[in-house]
Amino acid sequence: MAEQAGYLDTVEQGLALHPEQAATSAAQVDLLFWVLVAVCVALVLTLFALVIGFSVRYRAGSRRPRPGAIAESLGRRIELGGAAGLTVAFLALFAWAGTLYLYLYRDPGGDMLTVNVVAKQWMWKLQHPNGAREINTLHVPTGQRVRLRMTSQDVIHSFYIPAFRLKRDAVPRLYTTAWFEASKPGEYHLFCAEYCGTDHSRMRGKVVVMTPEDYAAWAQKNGEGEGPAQAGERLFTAYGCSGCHRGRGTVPAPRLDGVAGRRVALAAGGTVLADAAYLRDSLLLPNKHVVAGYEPVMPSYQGQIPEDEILQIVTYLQSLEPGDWTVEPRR
Amino acid sequence: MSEPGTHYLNEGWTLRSWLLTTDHKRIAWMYFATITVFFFIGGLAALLIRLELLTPAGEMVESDTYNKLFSAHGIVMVWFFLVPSIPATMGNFLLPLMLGARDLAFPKLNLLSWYIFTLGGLFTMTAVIAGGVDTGWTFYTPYSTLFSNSAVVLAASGVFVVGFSSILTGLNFIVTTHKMRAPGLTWMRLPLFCWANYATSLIMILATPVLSMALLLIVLERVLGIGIFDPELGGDPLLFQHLFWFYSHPAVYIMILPGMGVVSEIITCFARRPIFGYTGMVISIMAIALFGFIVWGHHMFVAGQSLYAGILFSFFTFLVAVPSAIKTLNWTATLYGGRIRFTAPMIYGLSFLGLFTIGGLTGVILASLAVDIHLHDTYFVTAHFHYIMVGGMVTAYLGGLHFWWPKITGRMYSGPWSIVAALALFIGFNLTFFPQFLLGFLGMPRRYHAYPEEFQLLHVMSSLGAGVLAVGYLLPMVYFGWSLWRGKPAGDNPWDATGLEWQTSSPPPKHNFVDTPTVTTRPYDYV
Amino acid sequence: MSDGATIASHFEDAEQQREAGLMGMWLFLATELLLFAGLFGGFAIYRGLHGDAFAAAARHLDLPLATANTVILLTSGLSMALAERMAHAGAPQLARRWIAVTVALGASFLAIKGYEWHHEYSEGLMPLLGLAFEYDGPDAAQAHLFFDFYFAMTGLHALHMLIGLAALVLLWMLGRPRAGLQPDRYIRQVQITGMYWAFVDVVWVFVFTSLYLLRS
Amino acid sequence: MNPATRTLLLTWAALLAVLAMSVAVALLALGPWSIALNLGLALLMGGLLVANFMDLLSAKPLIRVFALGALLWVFLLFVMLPVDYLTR
Repeated sequence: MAEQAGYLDTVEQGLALHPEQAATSAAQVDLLFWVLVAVCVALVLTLFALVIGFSVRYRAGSRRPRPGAIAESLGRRIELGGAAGLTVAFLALFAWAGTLYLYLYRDPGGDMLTVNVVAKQWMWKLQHPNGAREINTLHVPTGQRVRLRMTSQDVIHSFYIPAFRLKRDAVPRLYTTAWFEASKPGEYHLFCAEYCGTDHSRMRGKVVVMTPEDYAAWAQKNGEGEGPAQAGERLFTAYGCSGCHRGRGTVPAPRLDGVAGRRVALAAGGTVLADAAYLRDSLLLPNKHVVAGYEPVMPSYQGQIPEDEILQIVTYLQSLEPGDWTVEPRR
Repeated sequence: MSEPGTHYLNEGWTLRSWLLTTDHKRIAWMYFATITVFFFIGGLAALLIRLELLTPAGEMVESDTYNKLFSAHGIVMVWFFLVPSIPATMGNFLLPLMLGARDLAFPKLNLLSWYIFTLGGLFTMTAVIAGGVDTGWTFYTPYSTLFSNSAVVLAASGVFVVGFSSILTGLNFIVTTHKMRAPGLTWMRLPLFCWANYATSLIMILATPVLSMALLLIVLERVLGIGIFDPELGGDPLLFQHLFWFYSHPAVYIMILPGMGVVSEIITCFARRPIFGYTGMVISIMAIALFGFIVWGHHMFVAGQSLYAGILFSFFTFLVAVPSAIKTLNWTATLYGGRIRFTAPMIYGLSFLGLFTIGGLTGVILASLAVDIHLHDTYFVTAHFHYIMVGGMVTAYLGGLHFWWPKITGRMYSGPWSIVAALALFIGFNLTFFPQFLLGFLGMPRRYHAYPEEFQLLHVMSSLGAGVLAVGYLLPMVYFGWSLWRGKPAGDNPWDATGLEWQTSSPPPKHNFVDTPTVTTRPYDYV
Repeated sequence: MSDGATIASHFEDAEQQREAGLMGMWLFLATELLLFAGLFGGFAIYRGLHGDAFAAAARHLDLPLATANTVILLTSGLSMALAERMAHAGAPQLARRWIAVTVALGASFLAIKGYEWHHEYSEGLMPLLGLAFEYDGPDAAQAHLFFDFYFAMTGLHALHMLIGLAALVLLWMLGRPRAGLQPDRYIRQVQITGMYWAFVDVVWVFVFTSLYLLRS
Repeated sequence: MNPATRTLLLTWAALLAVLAMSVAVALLALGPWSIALNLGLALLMGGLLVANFMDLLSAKPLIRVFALGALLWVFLLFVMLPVDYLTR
């Protein structure tokens, strides 16, 4: 249980009627939310007013004169008008929500603080670029975009920070990313939102938002000297990848410096974007996308490398620029 | 053929005359009995859940027990109560009567459906006794296939089996509606209850098999060791979610459409007005049934599904809200210029109208992608679907029961007490579930056995409301029981309603009608 | 209903009853179609994700044997259709003979299928019940997935064949010359069973194409 | 020969011919073309079976509507399901 030291890190917070807004995205989501609520309340109130109004006015005992049936043509116009009005309103809301969704969920690229997240029953294991490792607690600075690169080593989990209005599932075999920019120092809840077994409700922790200076001091103190990229480089050698890909091994293998983020030509024809998922697949399912000009001879590392180490190797490969490797592998 | 005074209930008193009956009305009773048992089993689980959530630390039961409780609650309520509730009971009883037919097209198949249903129920109950199942009603992989140590195989098999019961019921209803209508009963003269059950049946036969396949693959994975959802082999965990929601989203409409049918009958009858926009109602029922199939991905906005698939599914979800809104508009407009009587069925009908609208509109909030990132898998979702399933469907179920009780049993129940029960349901329901919207917006995740302290107040409110809600459920049991024993004879048409079912005696004779009726007017010919 | 009347008491006439039965069967087959669609949908997705691995694994299957089996099954479809034709033409005994042919063809299909399964079992290509999966090509894990689909699809199809065969044997027994044979009822039964049998053929065509033919 | 019986025999012959073509296409290994052709030929075989061995061609219009409807639903699944995978 020593590994679960950070277990049940909890945040003291009084009852609130509105969740804290601690990231730049929170206000954007809330604005849309409250507009939606306003639209819904208006519609519900209209409906209730009509139902109650008709119920009183046309109750069985009332002597009020009854209007004749609404003419069918007028009725149809009311229906079609209602349908058209709602469709237009809904499509406007859809457009707003969809645009914001793409903005919030699509990786904006650029220079971000990338934190690797590996979920497992029942904890969050995180690693910062400078090597600092955390369990169930995430320290982040304000004013800087933070990217979470997530996967799971067992079942599906979901990384949820209500104060950031941020949630994304961590799925085995997939890499999902999420980003945020914290705006308000403090401590906030971190929840697992996707049911994941016995201790699902205890798979929670906290996010500590700090000023950039405090974060720098914290990172300085907790950095282990070896960041994920360096660890990845070490593992790249330790698992024998460098033998073929970097040295002059017996087998021809594609060179990998600068491959990340580019399109790779495939032996089967076509190209594929070398994103994190591609790099991961190349390790575990090496014959899925064989690079043009090479034979499908690489063995699979399925089941031999833990998820956090795979993430480190991927981080290492992504840190390389073309030409970083001076030794040519055999062609 | 039949003596005066004999009807389907007193045709025979032996157990055999019930268990081997092919009379749709008796089979409906058998379903009533079975699903009522399941309703109270599911309700007991809900009660324990609400008691447990009174305190934040999760002291009453172990977390495994809690997980099994909410799984049992979901599985039992969805597949053993909500899906069969209106179709298998009132649909079974009333569809042939409303169509002017002597029985469903395949009476033996109908009986078989009940046996299959009961068999599936036995499987699932065995799963509960054999230690329970802890996957939630959604059976998400790879948790259900590789990690859960509970009775997943038994529970999934139970749901698999029960699927065939709803498929056969659906098949029976469709053929009956096509082939067994009385002379003159054209499609555009069908009561909306029949249309709703027809659309529901279509969904049952087209969606259920896909769920069956997904569950079968889970069972095969656990029993035979095939690994279709195994991420280690390159399997995709999201594939199960796609197949599951391909059924389970349309299943929401399996659960709500029959309720809409019931409410259409009730509101027209007690407002003494023809339904406003009959054609529009029919079109929207069928549109919901069709569009319901292409929105399933809105359960997966944060699940790792592609963002563009999310956008497409969100688009269709907004569109499917329009026909539902039209129906609400039409029910309201039906009240205009009526002579409204506030009987118990009408109060249930109006409660449905309010609660369903809130449930539907919060669905629109959840369909809004960016907002769903925050609200997904929180109590907001729990509250939303309980407004539809309980506020909508269970309310409509009880409303229908109160409406047709005199026809089914030939006896009346207590007027004042039934009004008290209907009001208790409306108030208790809102007390229970409205706080959950707030909980969700504040960030309280679903399926949590222990939770941060600041959420306690709202959880306590919700649990107290559940107590009032329970009164709303238990009261009808009492006065319905009383009515069976001592109720006043109801007469053939106590509500002075239109519709063929009210033209035969109460309770109806074995073959429903002494002479096959002929239809010459549109439905809801009130005033 | 056992008093010899061919129309069940809740129907108005024989035509209504016949059409109801046919429509019920079509709806049942629609359900069956969607059942298989779930499985094929999953297969299609994985074929897209792991195309090369699946194609390579497909080449481990016995194509000549499966092709022969397809011919047998299509022929049984013909014999069953002929049985229907004979029943309609008022020759129940001829229909019975064609049903017997169909049963023989269906049984030989299952026998060949069983031989194939045994072959795969002895090759170590049966990743079920904890058996060792000894696959010599690349991407053994994805080949494992392919064989998972293979056994799920062919197994489920074989189960449908068994149900169909049982129904056919029952029909054959029901149709023996005797006093109580009700011709129009027998025609209905033959027709409905024939539809089911042809549907099982249709499913096999897609099982065969997906598993055996997509090999490049 | 009775025309109905002749239709059946012709259907059977056509099925075997399409099967032969399909196997040939698979053995020729035309890459993606093989897949498309094989699926097309499978649809053709399925169509022949449904049309003539299941008597859809001579069935009542309503039955044909049902068959088309079932196909439409399969289509919904097969169109909407890959959307996620193709754009992920």
